Amino acid sequence: MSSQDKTAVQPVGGKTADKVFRGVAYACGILILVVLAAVFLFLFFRAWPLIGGDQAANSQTVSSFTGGKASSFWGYVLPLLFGTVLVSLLALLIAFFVSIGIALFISHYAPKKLATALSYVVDLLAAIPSVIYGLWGGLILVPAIYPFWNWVANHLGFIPLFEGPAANPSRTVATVAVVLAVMILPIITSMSRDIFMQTPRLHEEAALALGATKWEMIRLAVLPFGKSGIVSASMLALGRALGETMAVLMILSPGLNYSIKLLQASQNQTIAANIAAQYPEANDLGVSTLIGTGLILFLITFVVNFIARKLTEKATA
Amino acid sequence: MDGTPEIDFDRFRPTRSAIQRRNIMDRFMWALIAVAFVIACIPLISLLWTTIVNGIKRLNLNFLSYNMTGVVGGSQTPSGGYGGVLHAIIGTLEITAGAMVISIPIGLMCAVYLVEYSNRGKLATTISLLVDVMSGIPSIVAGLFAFSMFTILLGPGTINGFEGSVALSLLMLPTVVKSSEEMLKIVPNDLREASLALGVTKQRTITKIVLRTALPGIVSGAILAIARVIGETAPLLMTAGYISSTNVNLFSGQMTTLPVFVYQEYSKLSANCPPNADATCVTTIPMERAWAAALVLIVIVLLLNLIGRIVAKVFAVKTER
Amino acid sequence: MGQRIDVNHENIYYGDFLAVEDVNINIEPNKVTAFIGPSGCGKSTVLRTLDRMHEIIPGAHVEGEVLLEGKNLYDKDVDPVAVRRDVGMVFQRPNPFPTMSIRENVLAGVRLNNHHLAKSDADDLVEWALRGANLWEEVKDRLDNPGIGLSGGQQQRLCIARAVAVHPQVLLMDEPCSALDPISTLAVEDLINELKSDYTIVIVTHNMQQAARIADYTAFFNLKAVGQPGHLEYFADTITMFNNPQNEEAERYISGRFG
Amino acid sequence: MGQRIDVNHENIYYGDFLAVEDVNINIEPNKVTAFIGPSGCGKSTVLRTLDRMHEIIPGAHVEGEVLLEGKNLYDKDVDPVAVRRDVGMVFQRPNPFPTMSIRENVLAGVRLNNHHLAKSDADDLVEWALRGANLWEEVKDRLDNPGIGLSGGQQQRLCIARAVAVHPQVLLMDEPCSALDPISTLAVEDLINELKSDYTIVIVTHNMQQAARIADYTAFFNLKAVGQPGHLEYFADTITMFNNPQNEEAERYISGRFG
Amino acid sequence: ACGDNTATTTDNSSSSDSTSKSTPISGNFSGAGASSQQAAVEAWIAGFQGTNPEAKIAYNPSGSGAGVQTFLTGATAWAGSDKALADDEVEQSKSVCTEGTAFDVPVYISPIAVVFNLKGVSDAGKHINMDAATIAKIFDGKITKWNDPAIADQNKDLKLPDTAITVVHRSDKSGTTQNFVSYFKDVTPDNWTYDLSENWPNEVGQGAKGTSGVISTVKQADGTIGYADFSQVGDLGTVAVKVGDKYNEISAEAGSKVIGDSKQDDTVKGDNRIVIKINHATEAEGAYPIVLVSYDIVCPAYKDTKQAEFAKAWLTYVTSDEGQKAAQDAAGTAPLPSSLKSEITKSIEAIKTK
Ligand SMILES: Nc1ncnc2c1ncn2[C@@H]1O[C@H](COP(=O)(O)OP(=O)(O)OP(=O)(O)O)[C@@H](O)[C@H]1O
Ligand SMILES: Nc1ncnc2c1ncn2[C@@H]1O[C@H](COP(=O)(O)OP(=O)(O)OP(=O)(O)O)[C@@H](O)[C@H]1O
Ligand SMILES: [Mg+2]
Ligand SMILES: [Mg+2]
Ligand SMILES: O=P([O-])([O-])[O-]
Repeated sequence: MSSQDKTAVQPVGGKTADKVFRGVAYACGILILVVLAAVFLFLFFRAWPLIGGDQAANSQTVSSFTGGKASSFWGYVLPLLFGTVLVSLLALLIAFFVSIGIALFISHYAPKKLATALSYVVDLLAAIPSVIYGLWGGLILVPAIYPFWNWVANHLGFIPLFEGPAANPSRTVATVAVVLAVMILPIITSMSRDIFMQTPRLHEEAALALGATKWEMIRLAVLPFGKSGIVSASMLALGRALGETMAVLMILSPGLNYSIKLLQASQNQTIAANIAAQYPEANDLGVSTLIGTGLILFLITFVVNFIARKLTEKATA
Repeated sequence: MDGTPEIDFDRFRPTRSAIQRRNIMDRFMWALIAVAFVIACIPLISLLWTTIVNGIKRLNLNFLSYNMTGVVGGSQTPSGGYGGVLHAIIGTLEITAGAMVISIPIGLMCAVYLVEYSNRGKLATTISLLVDVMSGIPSIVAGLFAFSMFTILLGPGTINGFEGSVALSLLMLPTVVKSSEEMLKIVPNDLREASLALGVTKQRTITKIVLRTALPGIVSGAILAIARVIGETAPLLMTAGYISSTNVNLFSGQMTTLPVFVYQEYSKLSANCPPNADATCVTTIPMERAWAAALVLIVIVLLLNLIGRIVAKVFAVKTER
Repeated sequence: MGQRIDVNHENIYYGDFLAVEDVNINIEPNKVTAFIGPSGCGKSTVLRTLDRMHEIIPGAHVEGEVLLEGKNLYDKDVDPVAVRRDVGMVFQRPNPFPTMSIRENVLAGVRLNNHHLAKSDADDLVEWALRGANLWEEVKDRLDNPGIGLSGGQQQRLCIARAVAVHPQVLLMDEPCSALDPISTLAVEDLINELKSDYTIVIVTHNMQQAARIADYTAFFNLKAVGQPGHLEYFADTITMFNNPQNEEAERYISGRFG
Repeated sequence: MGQRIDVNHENIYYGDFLAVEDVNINIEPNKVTAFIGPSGCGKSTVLRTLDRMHEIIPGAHVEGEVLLEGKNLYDKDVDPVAVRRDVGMVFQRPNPFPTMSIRENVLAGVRLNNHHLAKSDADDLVEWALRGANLWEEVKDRLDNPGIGLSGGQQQRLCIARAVAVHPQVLLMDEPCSALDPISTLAVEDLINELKSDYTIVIVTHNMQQAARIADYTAFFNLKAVGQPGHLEYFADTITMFNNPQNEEAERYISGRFG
Repeated sequence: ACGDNTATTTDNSSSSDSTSKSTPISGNFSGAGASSQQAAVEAWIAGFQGTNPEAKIAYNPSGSGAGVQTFLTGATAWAGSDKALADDEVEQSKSVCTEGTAFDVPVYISPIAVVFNLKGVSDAGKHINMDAATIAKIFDGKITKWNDPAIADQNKDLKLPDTAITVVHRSDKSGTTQNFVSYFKDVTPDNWTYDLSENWPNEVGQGAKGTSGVISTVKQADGTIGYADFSQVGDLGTVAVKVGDKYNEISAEAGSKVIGDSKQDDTVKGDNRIVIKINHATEAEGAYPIVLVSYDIVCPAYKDTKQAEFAKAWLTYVTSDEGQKAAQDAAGTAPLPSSLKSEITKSIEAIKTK
């Protein structure tokens, strides 16, 4: 085995391969930065006519989009932004408590077999395409939920949010928020479930040994432990809701107001759905305008996810 | 123990009402949680049920083996069907495969960088922060990005399947990085050291030991990432377009994917029949096709999830005894 | 004052697996009883049946009787939550609630029943419990700092203070010193010695010197083979156990010839 | 044949933290040298500088010389990868590659270095290494089963076989028996005794009986206080070390009065 | 390619003689644009491929704006559009057409129905009569009840309920919207003061995405009214619109009549363009005045003569009686009036194939 002994000292090409591999890995890491920058830059360049182009033409484009309601880019994008945030926050509000409930049910109440099955279902639901939520929401939920909204408008109408009359069919912010809530529910549920399951046994047992009931144990040990995870899951879900397109497009009757009348139609619109709605008929400048709104959406989700990440970081530190 | 306060513990003894209150609270929360669960089930069951019931009607072999060429109004095609999704299935598979080919190697190598090379320096923290942030990019923004990039680089009017792949890969990339990173992290350091101590270079240690050990996890993570993007509609409408015939060339010509197909059929809503048409002409056929395609899509997503999980479970490498 | 515990014909299961078989033991009030034995023989398992903590493990259940001052803990009408209030427990690894201050940790159990504790009552209680756990002097100036900021030994004494604050009759301790350094161990051992005037104490320990130092009675658990149920092999006062055991297995174990 | 190692004025750092200070030691060829000492004194750290495994920890670095047969391992032109091929290492917890069969595990060092081995050569090498690790008889019928399926002691011997298969001059072992049961420990100790005719062996152990049983020389490491650097307190042949140490700290340690 | 539904020969045996082209067209051709044309284009592609089996044609119903945009980049052979080219677009087309400027040819005429869903009326299969002012007021939110005197007076024989009117309009940019409101602007400008636009100008009622969205929204509640391409009406009620002093119900032929009574817009710039100025105020017997005219936009010369040959053959087929019949069967469109035929033929002849 003399040849073997010789090569054993000098493995073939090992060093170069090492360097190349390291370089490639490094490049791929850097590429992430490049890609994000590229997203920003390409959107920015394509939206450039908004800033550097003929402003008169711009304002004409915007008024053609809005039927004359707005004539400047900001006058256009701010109500959209308001609508986007309103719908997403509502969806989060609805989904939050339900998700935590389900997550606790899976992690602490359900028998093990059922819990595994449920976890699986929840993960699956996270992958259902939004166009299907759109179909379902627009065709099934809208007529089905009207009596409920009507009841709410009649009995809780004194609250500005629920001011009647409830639109029929209810292609309203309230209904869209429900659909978005259903869509983000699996995200919050599966993340908080994972965290709840990781609650140290020690802390749970510490609570129980003090004579805590199950709920008190959850309050003492599980929820404080899971707090940061719940928050970051919610932020991620919020990010998803902010960017949801098809479901909103297929359900919501849009408007361009700073309105919180959730049960009335034609009040708000979201940026993403607006892009999808206007894009097909937009001319060159129109596309620039829409990409400009997309850039705003990008920045908003960027900030939300950034905050989410910072919160998790702080909590784990 | 001087200075110890005297405590009358009977005052802190739980009173009957306090115990009762706590028990009620306990039951109440249990009920609340159960109710939350039931409430959440209603829409989800309704969604699945609607899709299955409506979708099963037109879901047959013919639907899966034809495209939409030569389909006119509600009339039957020569093969006795009403058009199908073959082209959309092919488009979906190719575009998703394209996205995979772009994002999996990059994402995996990025994860390798983060876990194996970065030493958790400033660059690495920035990268993993941005990966997290990137996972929140709205899909429509990804679509606009791919669209802008192709118009700027290749001239306006460029629409092809690959453009869709680029948009989807932007959405997949962070998921792939995150899941691969997790998988690489759980490869015990013991194994790296064992390999390095044998005088193996770092590159071979990573490719032959670390990646090999993490492979099932990486594969299942990638499959789940695919399941996430396979249902995207909005970005593909603007990047990959729509065509009724089968296009197998990813790099030229438009391509239809299943979600876009669902949306287009929904947009048609109903079809017309010639005045003296017989009963084989179905005016509601577009919606029926939409539901059937939605069902196909759900089944594909389901299968991918299942495969992902099975891969993770069956091929899992037992690193602990 | 401590209460006595009598265990009669207890079989303990994890699902279908019989982990410990036919335990009969009488635990004297206001004494320290130590459980010793090789790993896996069921010491922790038996201990956890004494405050019904065993049953929180899915599928786990118990046959037989555990009488606390004559009242069977496993009677149908007994609320396990109430049992755990009367029987405190301290764990192997210190486990203060990480989000709570030292003060809140001590009060955690009391607050469950007394939502609105007067500030002065709370202060008194905290001082009493921390003094009882020999921790008062060390932490009195930083009661509002987080409990996990303390050293391991301090954390363990904080956990004892937390258990003591609800004024239980019995204190169960599962290897309370095994995660501690020698100095902290000493502090906790001293504390146990003081506490026994007020509580009945049962302690699991791997460290025979420790058992010899602090226990009045010692129970030796054993198991025939891995996978077989554990059982109580020999129970005696500590002096007999360590100097003149009337049981061959116990003697072999104590002299260090196995385990 | 084994090679000798001479360590001169070695300071070992983790980042800015000086973990071990000024180590000077001469390790004889074809002898077993044991490192003992209290936890955290730097035994593992020193061991890992002998095959440049220390530096794979981010920020870790070494000052001073480690001479392998007179050649400084830390010279600029020395490739650490090559060093590790000459100096094999066995770890505390057995770590066979989980994706590989027993056979592939043994061959890993050769194969991963990109050598194409003829089947017959490979078979010879596997048998030779496994016989060397006293494992051949136990596994020869199931060479294609996964390595992870073996018992702990068998796994550890498999790891030794794997290390031996690349023909190193020196074998470093970091508490190779601490995760093993007594019978497996015995098997590994026997093996070490046999191996020393071919290799220079350095072994870290917590178990003084073990050091006394197998080592020719023993190095006692110590540290003044937690957070202070560790250092080599006393180095002697094993008989002196355990019967008549000329160092007070070492004597206290060996007689079990601290640590 | 695989999965194609190859047409049986029976469909086109009658048509083969009418096609003047001797050599069949082959190759890949694509168009994009108006979604309203989609159903018709599907029928046309099927029909065209009957005689030209080697031609692969794709149409992306991405929307008129996107279709024209794509056409102006040269990526498609033709665009479908719900509105004629704008002047600057004609100018821009110089860069894609190798000679001259692009021009539009009307290919698709479809009445726009005013649909409603009202218990006791629409489900009984009855129409409601309205004049332009009434419709405009409803869609502007001035009339909010179904039993408003303005409606009731025109429908003495109907018992109208006290239901609130829910207006349903398009939420996306749409040629249908523009054509619909231009009817108001022409006939009853006092009741419709908004600028002409493809976007719905007010916030009355509810918006819905696409014709499908409008129809399904109208179906979902009682008291709704909306507008949609005639082909999608289904079993919803439709409004009979007052023309002259009669109320005319919607039908393909009625829609065709208004075009027959319309003039070409001769103010448009560029050669060969046929842009119809719909005479909404028509008093023609039996005409239904709310129609959508959709155009195909092509170049007079292409870089690739194959494209030119295709464009010529395609338009010839589409505007032929046979093509129009196919569209009528598949999409319920109104046939092109014969008065336009010669003009159209002249424009098509302008496409250079050599
Ligand atoms: N959660 C559990 N599920 C199933 N079996 C368990 C569980 N916990 C313990 N066992 C089994 O019960 C038996 C007794 O375990 P136990 O932990 O009580 O032993 P121990 O004497 O406390 O050991 P140690 O000294 O290691 O703590 C063992 O066979 C163990 O495997
Ligand atoms: N990866 C590391 N990073 C920073 N410091 C480390 C690292 N590993 C060890 N140390 C420090 O170096 C010192 C020596 O540690 P080392 O592990 O060598 O001790 P040891 O004698 O092997 O202890 P043990 O007997 O517990 O294995 C300790 O103070 C330890 O905290
Ligand atoms: Mg135990
Ligand atoms: Mg060590
Ligand atoms: O064809 P539309 O422009 O009405 O969508």
